[in-house]
Amino acid sequence: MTATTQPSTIDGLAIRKDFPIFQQAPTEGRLPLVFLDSAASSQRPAVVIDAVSDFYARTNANIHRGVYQLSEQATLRYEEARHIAAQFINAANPRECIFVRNTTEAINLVASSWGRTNLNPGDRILLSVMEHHSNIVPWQMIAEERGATIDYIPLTGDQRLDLEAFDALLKNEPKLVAVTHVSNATGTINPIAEIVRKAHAAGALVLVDAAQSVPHMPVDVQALDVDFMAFSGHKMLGPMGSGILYGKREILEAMPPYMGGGSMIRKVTLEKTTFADLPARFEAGTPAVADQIGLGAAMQYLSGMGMENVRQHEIELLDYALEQLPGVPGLTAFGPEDVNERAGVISFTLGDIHAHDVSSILDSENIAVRAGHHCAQPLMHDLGVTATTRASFYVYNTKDDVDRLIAGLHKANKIFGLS
Amino acid sequence: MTATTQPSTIDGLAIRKDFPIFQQAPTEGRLPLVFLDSAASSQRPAVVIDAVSDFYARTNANIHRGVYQLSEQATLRYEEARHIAAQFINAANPRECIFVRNTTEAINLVASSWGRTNLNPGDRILLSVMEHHSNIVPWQMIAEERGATIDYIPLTGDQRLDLEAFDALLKNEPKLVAVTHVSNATGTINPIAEIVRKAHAAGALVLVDAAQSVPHMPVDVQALDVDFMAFSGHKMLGPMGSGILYGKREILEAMPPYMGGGSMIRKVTLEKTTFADLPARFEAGTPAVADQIGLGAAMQYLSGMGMENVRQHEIELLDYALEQLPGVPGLTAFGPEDVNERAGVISFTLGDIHAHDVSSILDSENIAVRAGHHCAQPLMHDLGVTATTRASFYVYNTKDDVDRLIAGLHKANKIFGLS
Amino acid sequence: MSDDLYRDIILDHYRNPRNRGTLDPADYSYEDVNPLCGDEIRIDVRVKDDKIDESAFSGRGCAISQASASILMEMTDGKSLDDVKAITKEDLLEELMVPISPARLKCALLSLKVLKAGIYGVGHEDED
Amino acid sequence: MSDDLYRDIILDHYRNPRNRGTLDPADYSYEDVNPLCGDEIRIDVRVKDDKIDESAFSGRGCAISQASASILMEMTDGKSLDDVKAITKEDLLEELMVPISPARLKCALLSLKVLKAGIYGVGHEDED
Ligand SMILES: Cc1ncc(COP(=O)(O)O)c(C=O)c1O
Ligand SMILES: Cc1ncc(COP(=O)(O)O)c(C=O)c1O
Repeated sequence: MTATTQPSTIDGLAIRKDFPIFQQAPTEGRLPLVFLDSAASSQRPAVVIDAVSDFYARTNANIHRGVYQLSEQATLRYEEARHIAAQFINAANPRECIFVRNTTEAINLVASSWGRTNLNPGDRILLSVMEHHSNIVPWQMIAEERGATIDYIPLTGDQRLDLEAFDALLKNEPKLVAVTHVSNATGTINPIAEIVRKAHAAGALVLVDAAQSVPHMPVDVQALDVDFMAFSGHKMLGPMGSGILYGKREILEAMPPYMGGGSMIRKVTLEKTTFADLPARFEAGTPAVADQIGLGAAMQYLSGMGMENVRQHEIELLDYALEQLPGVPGLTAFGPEDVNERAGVISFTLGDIHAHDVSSILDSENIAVRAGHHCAQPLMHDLGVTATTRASFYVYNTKDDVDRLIAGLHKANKIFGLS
Repeated sequence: MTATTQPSTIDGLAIRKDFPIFQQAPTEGRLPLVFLDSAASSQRPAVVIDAVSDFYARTNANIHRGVYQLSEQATLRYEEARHIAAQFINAANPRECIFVRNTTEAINLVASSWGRTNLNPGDRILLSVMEHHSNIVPWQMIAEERGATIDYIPLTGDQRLDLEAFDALLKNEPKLVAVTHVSNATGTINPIAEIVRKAHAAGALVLVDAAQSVPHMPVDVQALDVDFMAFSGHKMLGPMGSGILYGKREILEAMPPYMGGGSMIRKVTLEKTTFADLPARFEAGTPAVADQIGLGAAMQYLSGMGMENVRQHEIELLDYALEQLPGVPGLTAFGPEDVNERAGVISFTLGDIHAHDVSSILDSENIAVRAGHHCAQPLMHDLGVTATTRASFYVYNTKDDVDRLIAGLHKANKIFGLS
Repeated sequence: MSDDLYRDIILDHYRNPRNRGTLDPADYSYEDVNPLCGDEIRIDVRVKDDKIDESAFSGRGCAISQASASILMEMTDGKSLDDVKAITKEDLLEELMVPISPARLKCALLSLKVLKAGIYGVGHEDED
Repeated sequence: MSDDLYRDIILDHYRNPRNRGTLDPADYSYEDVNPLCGDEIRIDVRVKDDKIDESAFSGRGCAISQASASILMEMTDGKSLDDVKAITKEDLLEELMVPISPARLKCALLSLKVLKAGIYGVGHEDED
């Protein structure tokens, strides 16, 4: 089932040495931490934490407008981070990378700025049933304001996009298709290149929610030909508060600003304001400079490992887990079986034990997993559950973590008298 | 001229020991740093930098939705920071403190959410000529969208608000008055309590841009009775990426969400979404948890010194500088002369030397000041200049810094052959 | 640590809930969800002489939220409305007899929130 | 360090700018501001036989932006339009003969940006 024959060069245990949180002694009486919630937010290596501290300790100043040395250095480091980000996703131009707080802000920016100028009554946009709330609610808000209609691509039985239904829905001539690259709730990897090709042929732009893909696999915006792409730094070893909205230059340039304020203007008078070029036009106010520099450091750290290797490492863990988990009585796992169509995410239910109870019992073993609707209530509804328990992998995980998880699940069954 | 007879208990030189940036050896051949640009962004003490690192190294996880210990601790610390913020500005309820990236985002949130639901064609809003672009551009954008009209309170000859004109403009029955507490370009302190009283009497809400007041003096939202107040963490020793929008609870509760996404919802279906209560309703997506925790640490550090003392310290520096500066040939300083109506900000021109040139020459002495329009182009226009040089003070400044500044200005005069 | 959470009382109420069901008609009915985890609780109450005559809860969710609803039904059976209004979070947590961590508080207290919202009318909102 | 910035050539051009003024009519006119510092430069050009016949700049700003405009006028005087289009940032910076720090680059290069935008037409934008 393994995707390639090359084994991963990544040793999760060795990598943990780079992460201060794994060096902490566990609280009195608790086992060592097994962190299986990276899909919610990853841990951060010392190089990232230090990049942030170091900025504050050495080159801290506001950027762009300062003539003095500190401000100059701060500006250079901030723009350097933008260059690193552009390289990381192979953007044609760093100006196409707008710094945002997170995926959510990126999508809201597009919904608000592009949506308010391009959506008219009767227009349609196309989402999918597996979207994270961040890629649903902004569209519902702007659609209601503009009188537009939202269609949703339904799912197949194993939680993949129903591509035939997609073809049919394109006949509605949506102006935009906004889909996730990887589902945070099931790990499903969507065929973005194909979706983009078809959407473009039907005259639609495509926004990709890459919150769960860019951290875990090589992603090339030019190869995929996406029009917009959004992702968060905190899910890829970077600081919370960092993130990127990628947009094709000519599309971004035609969009009005999102927030107004300092740095995004060309000239302000009492009557009228003209706006700056990209990327400043979309970065009003003092940005989270240190956080974005930290994101640059995270990307360099990941590039050092190689994103192919990151992906391969997660495939190996996934393979192992999908092999072992069926041995747990009562366990039902969702998502595609083929690891080539799936990222390192496993969502499951355990008999009739509620996900929160499973998660609390795992926590008593110091195993961190997520329980709930994963901000994907429509998907939960589609699965016929209110909540699942989710384990997700990253570079610092090992097969031992999977073994600890499985032991924890057996314990949950025992407490609830199920085995 | 000093405001109170109590001398400040703050020793700027001693305080520098808390700030790593002042412990750095200057670049080869440069003098020790004199940092006079805190109005743009302050420096940060080790307790703040460490609060951020420590979060990542010990209790890092996404908040709110996690059942396991790390996520629980992260959530507690995040909400603790909100409580600290509420205490710092004396908000009646922590829910009235929304975490935002910066002042700019806070004002855009209000302009977009409150503005889009409350402004109708023909409605008026009232700003002032001394506003920062962040408190102009968002209003211009929403006014244009909604067909509303903006009036501007003009200034007196010494850059204070013309309160008679204000009274007259209130007769236009604006729905909102949005003014700065302290001008970042001239240091003018506006009589907010009086402005609020009059505005409320005229039926208007009041938003206060407190970016330059909350960091430098005691501010009590209940005593001032403001409806909204915005400020940035990075100007008050906190991390970039942190900040607060304060709003009265009943007003915030009546406002629609700003951004849509995770955490701000009650229930999402494909057809319709209902929204969470305060403050979650306005905090879509994964917030900058570590940054906001760092802001809490900054507020505790400032409270430890006492905001009265901070203010007194800056008055002393201002007093000293305003006494010395007239000795520099060609120097024209703007803003009120009375230090009781002025924060620790001095904007000036030096003969016909452009502010950028002054600033570059000061930089050669390792003195960091700001040069330009200070994101207040309408104010610059009012002053009849394109740019000023600005020195601004904070807790780590000393009279020696003022002396170094003055020596630097003499040097600029010499280079340009003016004295 | 969390092992303590699943003591017999919780598991017993979870497996054998008291007053599970709905009442139609009812004098007070209210339902709410815990937006963070999706737990749902609905409580119906019939009142006689200002006292709770009959009550029932329905919904779905974790052992903590469901057991706590069941325990709350027991606590309030036959109580006057004023007494019910006077029940504090602490009172309910005490009855649960297990340590509730901050992340699970909302689960444990959802039923009380729903019951009070029903009795006070929808406008009421608890402080936290 | 920055002392070097204010060498005689800069101060000379700043104090005694070449071709300061406006031309009306002109074949190409363009103006722009440096949004970060508010420096303004306008350049008017008259062309004869595809060569710059006359040029003038106006505006206000720092010594660097104004001196650089003045130096640019000297550099381009009598040059063919193709030659002017070929002038790179590095060419201009070299003529300035002082070290320009990153924060001042936009000041130093504003005049070149304006001149090229005028000649290419407003759509043109330089990469950085
Ligand atoms: C008075 C005033 N308002 C608003 C702002 C904008 O602050 P920020 O860039 O942190 O959003 C500033 C700072 O530049 C300011 O001084
Ligand atoms: C697929 C997907 N989209 C969007 C988001 C939202 O990310 P953020 O909270 O960083 O804005 C997430 C993370 O929760 C996600 O997994």
